[in-house]
Amino acid sequence: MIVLNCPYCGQDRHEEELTYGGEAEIIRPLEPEEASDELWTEYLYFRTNPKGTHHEQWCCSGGCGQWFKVARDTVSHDILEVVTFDKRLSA
Amino acid sequence: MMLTAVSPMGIAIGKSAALPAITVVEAQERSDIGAVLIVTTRDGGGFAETLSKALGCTLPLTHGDVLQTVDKRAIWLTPRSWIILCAPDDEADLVAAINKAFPDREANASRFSDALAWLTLDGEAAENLLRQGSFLSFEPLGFPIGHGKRTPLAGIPAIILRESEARWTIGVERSRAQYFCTWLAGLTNSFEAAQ
Amino acid sequence: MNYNVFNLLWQGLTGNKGWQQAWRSPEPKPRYDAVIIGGGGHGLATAYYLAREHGMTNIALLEKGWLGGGNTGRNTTNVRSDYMFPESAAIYDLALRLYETLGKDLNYNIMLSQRGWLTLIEDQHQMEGARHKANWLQCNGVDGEIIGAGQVAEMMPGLQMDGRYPVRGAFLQKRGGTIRHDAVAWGYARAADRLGVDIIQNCEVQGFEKSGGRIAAIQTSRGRIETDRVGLAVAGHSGAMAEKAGFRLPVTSHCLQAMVSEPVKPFLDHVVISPGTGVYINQTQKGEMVMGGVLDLYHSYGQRGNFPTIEKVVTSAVEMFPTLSQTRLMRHWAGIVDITPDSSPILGQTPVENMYINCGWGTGGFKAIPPGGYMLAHSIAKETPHELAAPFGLNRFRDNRLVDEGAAAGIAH
Amino acid sequence: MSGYRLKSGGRIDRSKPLNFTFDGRAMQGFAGDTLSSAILANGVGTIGRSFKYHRPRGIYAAGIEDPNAMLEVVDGHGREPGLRAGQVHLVEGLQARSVTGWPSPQFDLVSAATRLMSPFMTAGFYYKTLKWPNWSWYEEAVRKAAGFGAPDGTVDGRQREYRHASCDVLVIGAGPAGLAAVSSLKGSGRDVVLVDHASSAGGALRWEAAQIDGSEGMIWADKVVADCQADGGQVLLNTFVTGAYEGNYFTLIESLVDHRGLKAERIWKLRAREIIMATGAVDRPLVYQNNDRPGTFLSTSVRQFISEYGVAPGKRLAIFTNNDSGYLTALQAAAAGMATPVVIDTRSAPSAAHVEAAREKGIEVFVQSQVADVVGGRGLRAVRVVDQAGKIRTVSCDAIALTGGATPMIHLAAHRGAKPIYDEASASFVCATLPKGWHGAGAATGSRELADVLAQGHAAGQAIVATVNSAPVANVALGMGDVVPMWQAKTGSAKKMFVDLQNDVKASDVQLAAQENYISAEHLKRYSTLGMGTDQGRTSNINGLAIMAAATGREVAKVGTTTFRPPYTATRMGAIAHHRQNDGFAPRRRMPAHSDHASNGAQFEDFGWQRPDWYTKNGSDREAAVGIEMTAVRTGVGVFDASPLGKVEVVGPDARVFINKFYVSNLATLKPGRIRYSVMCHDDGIIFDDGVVACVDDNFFLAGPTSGNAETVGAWFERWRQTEWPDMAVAIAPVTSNWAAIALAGPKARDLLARLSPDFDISGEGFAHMHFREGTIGGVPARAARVSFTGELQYEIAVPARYGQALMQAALSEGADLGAVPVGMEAWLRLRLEKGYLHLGADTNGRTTPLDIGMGGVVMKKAADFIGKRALSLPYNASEGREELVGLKPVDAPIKIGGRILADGYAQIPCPSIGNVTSACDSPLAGNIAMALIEGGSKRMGEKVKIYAEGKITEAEVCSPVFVDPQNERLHA
Repeated sequence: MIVLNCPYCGQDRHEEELTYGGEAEIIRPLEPEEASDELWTEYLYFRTNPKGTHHEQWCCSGGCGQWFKVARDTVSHDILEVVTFDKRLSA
Repeated sequence: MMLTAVSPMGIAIGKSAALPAITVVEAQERSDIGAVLIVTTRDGGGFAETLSKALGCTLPLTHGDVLQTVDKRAIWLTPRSWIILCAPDDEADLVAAINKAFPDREANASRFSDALAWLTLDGEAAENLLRQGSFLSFEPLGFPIGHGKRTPLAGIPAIILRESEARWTIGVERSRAQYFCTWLAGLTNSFEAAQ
Repeated sequence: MNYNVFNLLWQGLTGNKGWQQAWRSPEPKPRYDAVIIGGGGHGLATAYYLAREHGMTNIALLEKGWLGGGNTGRNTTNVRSDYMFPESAAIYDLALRLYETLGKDLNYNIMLSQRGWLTLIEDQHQMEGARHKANWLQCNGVDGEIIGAGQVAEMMPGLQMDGRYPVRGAFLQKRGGTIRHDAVAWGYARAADRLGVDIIQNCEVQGFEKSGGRIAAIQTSRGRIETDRVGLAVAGHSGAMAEKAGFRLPVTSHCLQAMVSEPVKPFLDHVVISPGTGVYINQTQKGEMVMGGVLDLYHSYGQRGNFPTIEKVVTSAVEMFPTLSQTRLMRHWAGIVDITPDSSPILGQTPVENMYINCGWGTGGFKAIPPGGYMLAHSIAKETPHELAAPFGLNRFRDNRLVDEGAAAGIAH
Repeated sequence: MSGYRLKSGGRIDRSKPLNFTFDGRAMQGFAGDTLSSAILANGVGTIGRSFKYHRPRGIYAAGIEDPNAMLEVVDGHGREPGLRAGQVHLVEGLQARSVTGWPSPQFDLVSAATRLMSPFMTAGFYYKTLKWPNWSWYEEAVRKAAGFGAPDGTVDGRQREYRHASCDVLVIGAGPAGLAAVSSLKGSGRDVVLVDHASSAGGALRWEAAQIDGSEGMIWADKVVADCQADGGQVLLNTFVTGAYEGNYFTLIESLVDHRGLKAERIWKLRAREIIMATGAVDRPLVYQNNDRPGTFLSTSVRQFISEYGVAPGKRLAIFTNNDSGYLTALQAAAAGMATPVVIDTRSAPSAAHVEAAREKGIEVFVQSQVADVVGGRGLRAVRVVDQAGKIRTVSCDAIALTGGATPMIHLAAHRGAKPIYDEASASFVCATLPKGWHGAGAATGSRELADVLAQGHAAGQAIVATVNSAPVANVALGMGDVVPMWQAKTGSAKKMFVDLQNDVKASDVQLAAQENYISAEHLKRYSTLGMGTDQGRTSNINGLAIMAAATGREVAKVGTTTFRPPYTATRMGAIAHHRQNDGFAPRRRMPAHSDHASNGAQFEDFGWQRPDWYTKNGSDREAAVGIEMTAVRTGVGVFDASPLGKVEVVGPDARVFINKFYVSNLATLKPGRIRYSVMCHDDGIIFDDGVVACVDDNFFLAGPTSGNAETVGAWFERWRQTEWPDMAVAIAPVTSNWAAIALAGPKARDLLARLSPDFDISGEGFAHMHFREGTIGGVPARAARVSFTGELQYEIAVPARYGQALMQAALSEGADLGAVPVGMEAWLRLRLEKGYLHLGADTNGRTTPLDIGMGGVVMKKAADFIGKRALSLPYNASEGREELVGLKPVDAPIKIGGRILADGYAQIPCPSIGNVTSACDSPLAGNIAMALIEGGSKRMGEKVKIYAEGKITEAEVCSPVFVDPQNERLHA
């Protein structure tokens, strides 16, 4: 059971109150029309998949509705760091 | 012609009425509660002062806080939104006041009285009933009197307010209000049997 | 020694002393013509078909742990071929056809039980979808039909017909069913071993030595192995292995859970899935109810389940068969599956010239073991993908030419 | 065999006799008995037959570790098809039945046959045979043998409870280790939850002759518990911790028992900051010939039967041991007044003190000896003892107690991924490293002496918070001493030595697995079925692993263990399901006017919400009723409940720029009071929603996603705002549930609307097609949109949900003379098909782009980027021959939904196909009509295609999908 302390509402939120949003630092090319097919499909389909620390997005969907970033170990599921969306993860 | 209003559980607006199927606590539908949803275009309390002035009540800035005046309660929902509980008849005036204060709609007020159905549960058993449908800690330390929290309850979106040690007011999404009452009634049967 | 009733009797009478090793445990040689990485069903099938179909016998299969220890030994053992896109249908129906004779081919009873796969139909929209599916399958030459609610009730007396998702009928594929999962891995292993393949367990791949865009040698926990060609069949860890080889895959790893109840007397003869609840159930020969649901949604290499999913699956099972309320959940577990953007596999060539891949089967890997191995063996032997694998190349993501069966069906697959 | 009730002793209440039956025989027990102890006290030997060989089996242990005692139980609250007898509290009137053996466990017909078969039924024998002609020939027979009991078709009526909870410290196990930890936490202010599966705290203290802190063990235990409760701690008895999960989350199952039996079960989901794992250990049996006979028990269980329940498992006991605890059993048996037992000790030098104490009581002790075999079939009559020199003596006894050391219960830590390591000292697997926040104590860590156990428990508490409480002191030595492993008796046939009693796995099966190279722990388990029974190998796994180690010349540590999986003990599925059946599984959503629809004869369908599919009219069937509803819309006016339609307010200075990023159409030019229809894509260019957007004012847009996506689209907007465009000044308010909406459609819609007293101009010019108005209707606030899904003059009116019912009633009564009827979903969808309007999810699939539905021109015209735009020019999306949406007219026979369009030149299946019929119906105006997605469809106008559906091939002509009023005259009426 994933439990995250939401950095916006300060509550411990349980897996069933949360929505997972995949990898955290996805860059949508700023000029889509300029982006090559390769760059665009990279953005659409290719994600990091580390066995270990993963930077990811979660939403406090059952609570305050805010998206934030989490560093989580994909093997132990230990939560290493939680930050608001405007910050970068360091873990 | 004039259209008449009824509550989600079928009572007249402006009243509260007992829900007899829920037995181990005193349960009432509260159609005397109206609501306005306020959403701002940017984070933080930047608009709080203007909003507060327009509303005539101060807005809380952290989760759990509920600020109360004689006729209103302001509940923090997200860093950019609040629910104001008021008398059903005051809904329109509040919406108008906010939208007047923000002509460019940097903050927006929406009618919200009908989005949620409101119930009050009163009695010692209420805490145990709530614990069956939610992850929140309902001990007085985890959920102080006067606080309000948003969480799924029995699988549906809800706002829970603690009025006193054993009295809770709960707003659940309207289209599933009947289900919620049935769920509570089912639990109370079980609860009695298990004691 | 051949597995047959005469040998079984003879061995029984003579103390069972004569049974040979199902497969050897050889020391790795310094060089092989081809090396297959991954000792699950797909890897073992690859080894078998390489040796049998292509005559390559100086080959090794490397397995980090024990044979069949990944998803092969952790799934709910269902097989079916009710896929709609002709590209997918071709593969999954080949799978079923190969499975139908596999026990005899391998001389190993894989206990294929074609007890029928039913997808319940619970509303008008699903009924229309199921009609389309049945028509499409029949166009593809694959069996599948719609049956009415009455027949469903007759086939599964314990099924709740009028629950949260009232049953209006079902899509039935009679050839679908279950297989003893371990037997598939062991049967392939034994047969490949008899053809001369070196199956090397407890051998972890640590890295690749490359020269000129090709793999020259593999560094393993049991030494360095030179090879001309490499086949990759490491579901769950495909991304990590590709990274070691220097390329990226559009694959993420997720946890898929399954669970069994305590054994009860037989009361469910078929495999059944309810789209409304998302849960599938069958009853094993021992009487256990095997249940599975959807993926845990976040990335995971944990191989451990999580309770919210258990609750959902168990609740759904009771919703489908209320009598299971009395039955006890005995064990739940999880595997790691590769998920691709279109939930279809990635097959064939990789950016590394002499490395071929078989991954991304998502939740459907077990049922695709025979053709998965067959096609990877073809890629390795002929150094070009099998024609059935062509639509599933890695390059389809660059073209956006996805093969998303779920999108066509509206459900997970 | 001859278990009997001792004259005195035990923690049962002899003043409260209880009647029960076992296999129909009337028996008596006492309050405080378990079903196991009560059956044993009544002298029952055989309680069932083994799974594979149908060998007779008896009660084997006192708790859930018993692999044999699976019984069907009926108590005053219900029936359970298979329960562990040691877990069942005896109540008056309880009925227990054996679930194995035919016709009865005492007299089993199959066993004779299987005895002959057993040489052939080795590990994995199925894999080697039954392939010809194929497996299905044999399958039914194999299946018939399966299972313990049957669910009987009655829904379990027991009450179910559920709790979410959290605490500072969760102490798992109320034995001496757990209690020592609790006592050290006393006064620390920590919020403690203490859990034990038994009905009273104390663990082994309930039956061991322990003295702690100067008092009897149980007196000490009661005091610790009372102190804990006084401190505000919670003590959960009859409760198993069944699983340990991420975030230190635990699942617990608590049995609530009354005088009629198990009345309720309560599932807990408990989160703890710190965990003390004091889960204890169970005895490990010894493996020798015929070690499965009724009358064979685990040694600790014998002490438990004697001291806790006052039951002697037999008249004379033999104890087979490789450690000191066997002597404790012998001494307790002697003290209880049973015939003087014998001890058979495998060790060459057992502790002198124990041997002396035993001999003082006249107990004969065989050292360096083993059991070679037993005498007796369904009842034990004697054991054959072989000494070091090979000399065999027959010792008469009718029960034998086994201890081969202890198996620590490390399951919960292992659930979390803690690795079991072989510990030489205790000859068992323990977890050297525990998860974060966990502290191990007692036998669960391999401790074998009471003094150590208490010290460890105390230390675990101290690790959480340093207190001044002193450690409890054991006043008598109590323990196992040295465990000298004996994994398999040296004398006897491995073919009769049972390792796993439930699955009939013998030492010879393990050896055969080794011979065939199934040598990893997991292969052994799967090939031989070792440890796969309902007891999950609690008593069998380690012996099997050690025999495998010996057979392959490896150390036990090298073989390792299989993975421990939750739940710790089987949990009733009904308890997990709780109250989440039917509506509880996924609540049905009701529209404000639900009861009116019901009284109007609505046949509801679940479209995410409960919506009328059609309305019965004087017994008419669906087709006829739908036809009537369609005709009403085309000729008079239809009233359709549109309440679930999504309503998302998008407001703020950047609202226009923001919303323009989501829709394919250009919303940059949408004027206040105007509405535009469009579709929305994901960034891969695939359509995921459609609907209309109204511009209320320059800073206020109202999006109307489909009802199925109402919540999703609101969340989708919010996500992009937060994560991609955080600086945009836009606010998103999802208000779907706040509003009820009805649509009035038909040539008389305007007349009807007029009667509902709108306070704004509704004339054709004053309120034209695709316009939006705010005002009042029927005296209440209303939002009105003139849009059309039917091709008719149509208005959608939204009012606050509380007025929804009244609005529906008013529309139908005011419109009665205009021909107003309620219209259901089916008619509504057919009306739009007549106009060729898209039904998202039916006419689109997961590959459909805006280009495929004819919106290429719209895309081309829009200069600004929108989500999904870039993907439309990726090679495949921009390629020729994609499936495109077109209309179809029948040539020879009606078109059926789901029909496949055959590729050109094919007239029979199997063959390639190029598309499918996505919608089809009979239209009162246009006859049989359809829409289809067909490869290259837009270039096929006028072509004939063949359609395969349900066994038939028919022909149809590709045409424009607009079948009714192509000039849109009705729309603009």
